[in-house]
Amino acid sequence: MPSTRPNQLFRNLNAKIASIPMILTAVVVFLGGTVWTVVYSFTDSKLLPRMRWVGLDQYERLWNTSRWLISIENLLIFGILVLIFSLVIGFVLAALLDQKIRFEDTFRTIFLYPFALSFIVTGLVWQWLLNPDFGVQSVIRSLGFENFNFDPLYNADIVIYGILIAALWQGTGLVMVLMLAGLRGIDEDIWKAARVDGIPMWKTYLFIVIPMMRPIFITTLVIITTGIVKVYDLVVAQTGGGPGIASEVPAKYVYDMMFLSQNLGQGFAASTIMLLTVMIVVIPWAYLEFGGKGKRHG
Amino acid sequence: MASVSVKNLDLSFGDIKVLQNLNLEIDKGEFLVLLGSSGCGKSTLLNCIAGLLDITDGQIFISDRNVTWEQPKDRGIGMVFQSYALYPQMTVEGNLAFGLKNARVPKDEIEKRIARAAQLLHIEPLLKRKPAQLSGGQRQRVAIGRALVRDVDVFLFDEPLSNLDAKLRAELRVEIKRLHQRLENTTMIYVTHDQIEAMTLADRIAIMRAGAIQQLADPATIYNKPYNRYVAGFIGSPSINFIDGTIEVASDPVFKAGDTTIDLSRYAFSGNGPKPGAVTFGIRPEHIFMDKAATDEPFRADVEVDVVEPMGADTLVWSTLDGHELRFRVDGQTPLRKGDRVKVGFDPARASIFDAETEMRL
Amino acid sequence: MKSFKAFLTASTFLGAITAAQATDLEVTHWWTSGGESAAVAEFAKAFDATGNKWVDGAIAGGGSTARPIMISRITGGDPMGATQFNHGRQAEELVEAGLMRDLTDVAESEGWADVIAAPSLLESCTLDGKIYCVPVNIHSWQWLWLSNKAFEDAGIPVPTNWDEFVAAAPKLREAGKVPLAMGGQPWQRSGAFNVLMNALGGKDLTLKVYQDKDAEAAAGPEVAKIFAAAADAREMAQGSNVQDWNQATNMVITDQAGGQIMGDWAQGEFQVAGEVAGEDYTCLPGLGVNEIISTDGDAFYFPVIDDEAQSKAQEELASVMFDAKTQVAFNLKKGSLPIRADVDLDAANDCMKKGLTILAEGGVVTSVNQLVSPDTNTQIEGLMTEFFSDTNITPEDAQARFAEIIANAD
Amino acid sequence: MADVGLIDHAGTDARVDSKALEGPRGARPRRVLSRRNIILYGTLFVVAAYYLLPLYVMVVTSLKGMPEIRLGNVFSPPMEITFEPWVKAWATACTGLNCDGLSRGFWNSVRITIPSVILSIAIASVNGYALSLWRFKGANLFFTILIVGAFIPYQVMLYPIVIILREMGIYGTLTGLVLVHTIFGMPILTLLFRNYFASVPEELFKAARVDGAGFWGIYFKIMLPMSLPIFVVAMILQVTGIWNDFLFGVVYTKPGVYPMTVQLNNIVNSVQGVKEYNVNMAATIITGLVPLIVYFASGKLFVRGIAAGAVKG
Repeated sequence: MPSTRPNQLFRNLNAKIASIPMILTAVVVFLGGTVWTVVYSFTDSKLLPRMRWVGLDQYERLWNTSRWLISIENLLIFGILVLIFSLVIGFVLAALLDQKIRFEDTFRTIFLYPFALSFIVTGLVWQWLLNPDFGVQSVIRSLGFENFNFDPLYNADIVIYGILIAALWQGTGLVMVLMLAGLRGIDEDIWKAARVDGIPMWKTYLFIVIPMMRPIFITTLVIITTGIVKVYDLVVAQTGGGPGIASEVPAKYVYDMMFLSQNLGQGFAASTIMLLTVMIVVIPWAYLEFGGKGKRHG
Repeated sequence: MASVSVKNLDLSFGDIKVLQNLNLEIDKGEFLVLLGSSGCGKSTLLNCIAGLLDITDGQIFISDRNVTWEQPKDRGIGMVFQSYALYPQMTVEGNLAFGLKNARVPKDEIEKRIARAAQLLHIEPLLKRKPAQLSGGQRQRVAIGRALVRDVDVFLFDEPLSNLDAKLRAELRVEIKRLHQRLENTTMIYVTHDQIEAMTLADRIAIMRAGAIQQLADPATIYNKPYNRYVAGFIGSPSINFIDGTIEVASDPVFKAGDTTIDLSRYAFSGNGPKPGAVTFGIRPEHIFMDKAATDEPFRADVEVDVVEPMGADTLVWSTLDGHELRFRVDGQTPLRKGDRVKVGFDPARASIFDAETEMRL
Repeated sequence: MKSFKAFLTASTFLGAITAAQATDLEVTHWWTSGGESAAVAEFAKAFDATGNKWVDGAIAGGGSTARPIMISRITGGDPMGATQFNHGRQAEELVEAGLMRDLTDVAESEGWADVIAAPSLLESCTLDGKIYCVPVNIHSWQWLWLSNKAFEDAGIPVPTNWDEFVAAAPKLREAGKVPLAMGGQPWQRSGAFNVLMNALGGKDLTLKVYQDKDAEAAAGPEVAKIFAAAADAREMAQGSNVQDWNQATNMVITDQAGGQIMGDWAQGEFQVAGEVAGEDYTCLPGLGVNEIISTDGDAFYFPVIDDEAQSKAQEELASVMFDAKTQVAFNLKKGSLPIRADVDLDAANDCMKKGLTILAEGGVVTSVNQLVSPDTNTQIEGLMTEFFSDTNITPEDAQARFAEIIANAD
Repeated sequence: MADVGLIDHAGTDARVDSKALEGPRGARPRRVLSRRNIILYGTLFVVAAYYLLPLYVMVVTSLKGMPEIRLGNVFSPPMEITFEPWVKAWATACTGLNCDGLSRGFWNSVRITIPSVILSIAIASVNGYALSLWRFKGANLFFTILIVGAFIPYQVMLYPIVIILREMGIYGTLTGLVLVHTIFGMPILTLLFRNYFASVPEELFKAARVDGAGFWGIYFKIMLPMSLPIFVVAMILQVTGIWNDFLFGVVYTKPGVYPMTVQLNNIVNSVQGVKEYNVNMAATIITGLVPLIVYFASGKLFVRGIAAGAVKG
């Protein structure tokens, strides 16, 4: 007969022990690393981190740098477009595959395989396909359309769309699979009810099915958004930020500041701003989603 | 000797109090049913007894042992779940053996117990199958078997029949009753929202609402002398008729609602006897008689038929008595149509009267 | 290509016989183009001959890819044996933090200071009187490389200076050539601009702008002329859709482009392609206008390693790199000038000889890399990348922004 | 209307027949070339072409000789098929002084990927399991931090991690790299596993507890055997991510342990004279082969696993 109440710390002890790697990662690496970064963003660290305070100087410079502003703008445009297009295309493809079609496996594999390739590979392939001298443009011109112009990677106004094409090629497959999985989880009876009620298919999707798929949209959103914020390799491989600085993105700014300009402080300031932006969006959501209501154990 | 006793149990999740100061004593070999609508805390209470939920305050004893902080496995219980909760990747045999292996029971003993349980539950031919290959009824037998092989003093059932269709449910209900009769010394605690299951199976029923036990008594008492208005309304199908009115005490107490006056001299008031005031008068449909049968009843009235619901063996009639809805049950063969005027009558002694404010039985 | 293959067989062979008793020393660098690897192989060969073993840690992609690796490795406490770094101010902090090995003993015993061809390069290896790196070559940016065949195809003589080159551009266009090949990477753009400044504006203007950080001069009429020339160059470079410098060089080698403004390392590419200076291509130091060259260069640093055998091997490698024989072999392949003044460069070709002459005559200007911090440098690179890729930016606008950068430079 | 007729005249066969002949009867006709099918398959084929185009170009180019590539049409099939670029990419392409192509890094990549995948999945699955079934106070806080951490660009964490690894004394070792991959794979994987285990019926977990299984007993004996799909998903994500990683592999190890992607980068980014597109493409395909094979082999399970791990929130 247990005579004393077990210590709170030892309740659920195994679960706590098992979570030590997670706790360490969260606290030491993510939280610790973030705090460290933020602290050093107030210094004038160059090649090596050093504690020489300069207050908000780094931030002042950051917002006076046209490259950073362009990076932010690019990320916004790119991010919104990727979100919209990958969700729409991914969902439409999934809906098409969900029509009990033949060769579903084949189609699904075709749409998904680019995801197995790294961004570096994706960037290279599309850099090549979009090269005006021997890619799509030259091929179409050689077919007789002499005035055909399609050189997104060499035109500052549309370069971000060139990157978008490659990003969508690489990433929509995964979105499609997620959506397909979600569609497969919808109760057949919903479809029957909609048919009996005479609701057109697109309306059923839009007003009934999609709202039911909220959880999977959330998972998808997390995966897409983390990818967008971190976009770096693709830009480096495809355009190197060019032409000019037309396709620069924040992650590249951070990296270049840290290792090319050897201005750690500036890089840290930029990454602090990135983190801050992410947190403003993510933390309230994460709290609603994962915080509160512990209806299970402990 | 109490087999299971719960003392001053509190359970809260954050600010939400789910169970409050709950006390319950269950005798050895007793079949206790926890009955209530969903969200009343009955499953929660069962989970607390099982040790699947950590309680906030209070004590739990099983077989006179304080198990408040014990792990579920150490409490000497077996449990059966609504969704069967069979381990999908193990065979039936594996499912039955899993708990025993965890408890390091010798191999031949495991085999012996499985054989006995399988025989008892008629699942011998299924032992090598996986759960996915079984029907719902078979799965639940296996789930019961899993509790059975543990050779424990207390069985906990968490709505075990709710996922089955009506016919299977009735079959398995009897089977559980038989099982209880065979295992004389085994205490069973059974959670359900189905009052038929409760009435048929229970030695005693605990009716729960909002985390508190409303009434704990044998089925007959619950049915005949409901402790409060909630219990009266919950038990019985079709449910009891309620008529709001007042008690007036002249020489004999009477119940008045509009123009209707019911003489309550035959009604057994509890405590200090009748007191004037606002009350609710409850009379069960099956205690109301019609036409000839009504003539001998102390209270009689004329009513108009509204709706007729034939159910085969008998017919439920919805009518209006002086503006109050009144349901009553008649023989299935009685020819009745909407608009018919009929004479009804009942004995107020069989009624239940509740204080309008406290809702307690008077 | 031939010489390259020959070296391959040689180095494999050498590697095989010395592997047994060698001390392995890992050397990180970003020299991976044709001429560059051939040059590195000379170092490896000479080092392996001392009984040690060169473990090659080449990382392609230039300094931006390689530098984080180097810095991480060094600060992570698991450094490589030696690492390439540009001169100048890049490694300063690593040295200050005591992470780099002091090579003063080696340098003094071998008398580096006495034979150095460009003292400024050894100076940038020196901090508080101690030497921390081995300069291995002298690079100069101020070269215009021209394809003789391209001009022949266009039916005009090979130009002898920048102005003639600009004048010849329309003819080259008519002949289907891109007049000026230029890679898309930022450093190539700002490099070309600085060359224009050196050659057309002269040494004084360069120093006024970059050394004195004179914003007024940067906004003045002399620099305006440079920006006008840069606008010409921008016009001439239309149609060269390449990123890497050696791809641009390749356009000149294959006669698709008239010329390229690029440092002397481009020569390595011509050499690997089997082209002969004077016959197949022409080089104009200082763009043929103002014959001065800057002294950029590469250097190797040796991180402090707590291991005696390794430390000894480091010293040996340092001395091998400075060795006269290795210097000749290395620089011939690399297309750069040797760091030593006392070596005999009979084998040098036309262009290198021109460079050596200018060096001997003192037509030297300090390189921009040594004058401004990497940070400022990146800002200039950013501006030039924008300017060269966007014809909407007028020379005047660009100059105004340039002046602003100079005003804030450190 | 028709129904009424049928009931009224149930006995008179002739009338039923004549009535039924007028309208649709029997199975609904199915046309292969219905408008719906044309649109459906048409769209799918067009989109499939867009997805396959780059692969086609990669394969075709890798089989051409350089002279043919200079002719310019990237889409034309090779006039003369040559496997030389493949051989070169695998065995002889140079990076710096080492001229043994991708073969040099292949086994390193295997040595990095296998332990990283196993460890990261093992830890993340236990995390997800603890988070969904054994919640303890504060667990959600850590999980939230972890999820926010998924949004941090890797580059930002390079320095702090160098310091952490240095202090642990495993900088530059394979162990260190495995740890880094485990850390960065943790957020998304934990999310997937948490969602998956949350969708496991709670009663199953309770039954196992009554049966006397503890934290690890339930994990190994009950949860693991029923979680194959989600493990496949995790494996695919991790194999892809880790195999394709360049930055961590190069920053946290030494040349002896460099993964294949370092060689790929060196082959693709370093140019010996002319850019050898055919070798680049062959190298690209060879490097992508392992994740591609994993995909093709387990595509079906992937969808099933995603369905299990992502649908329930």
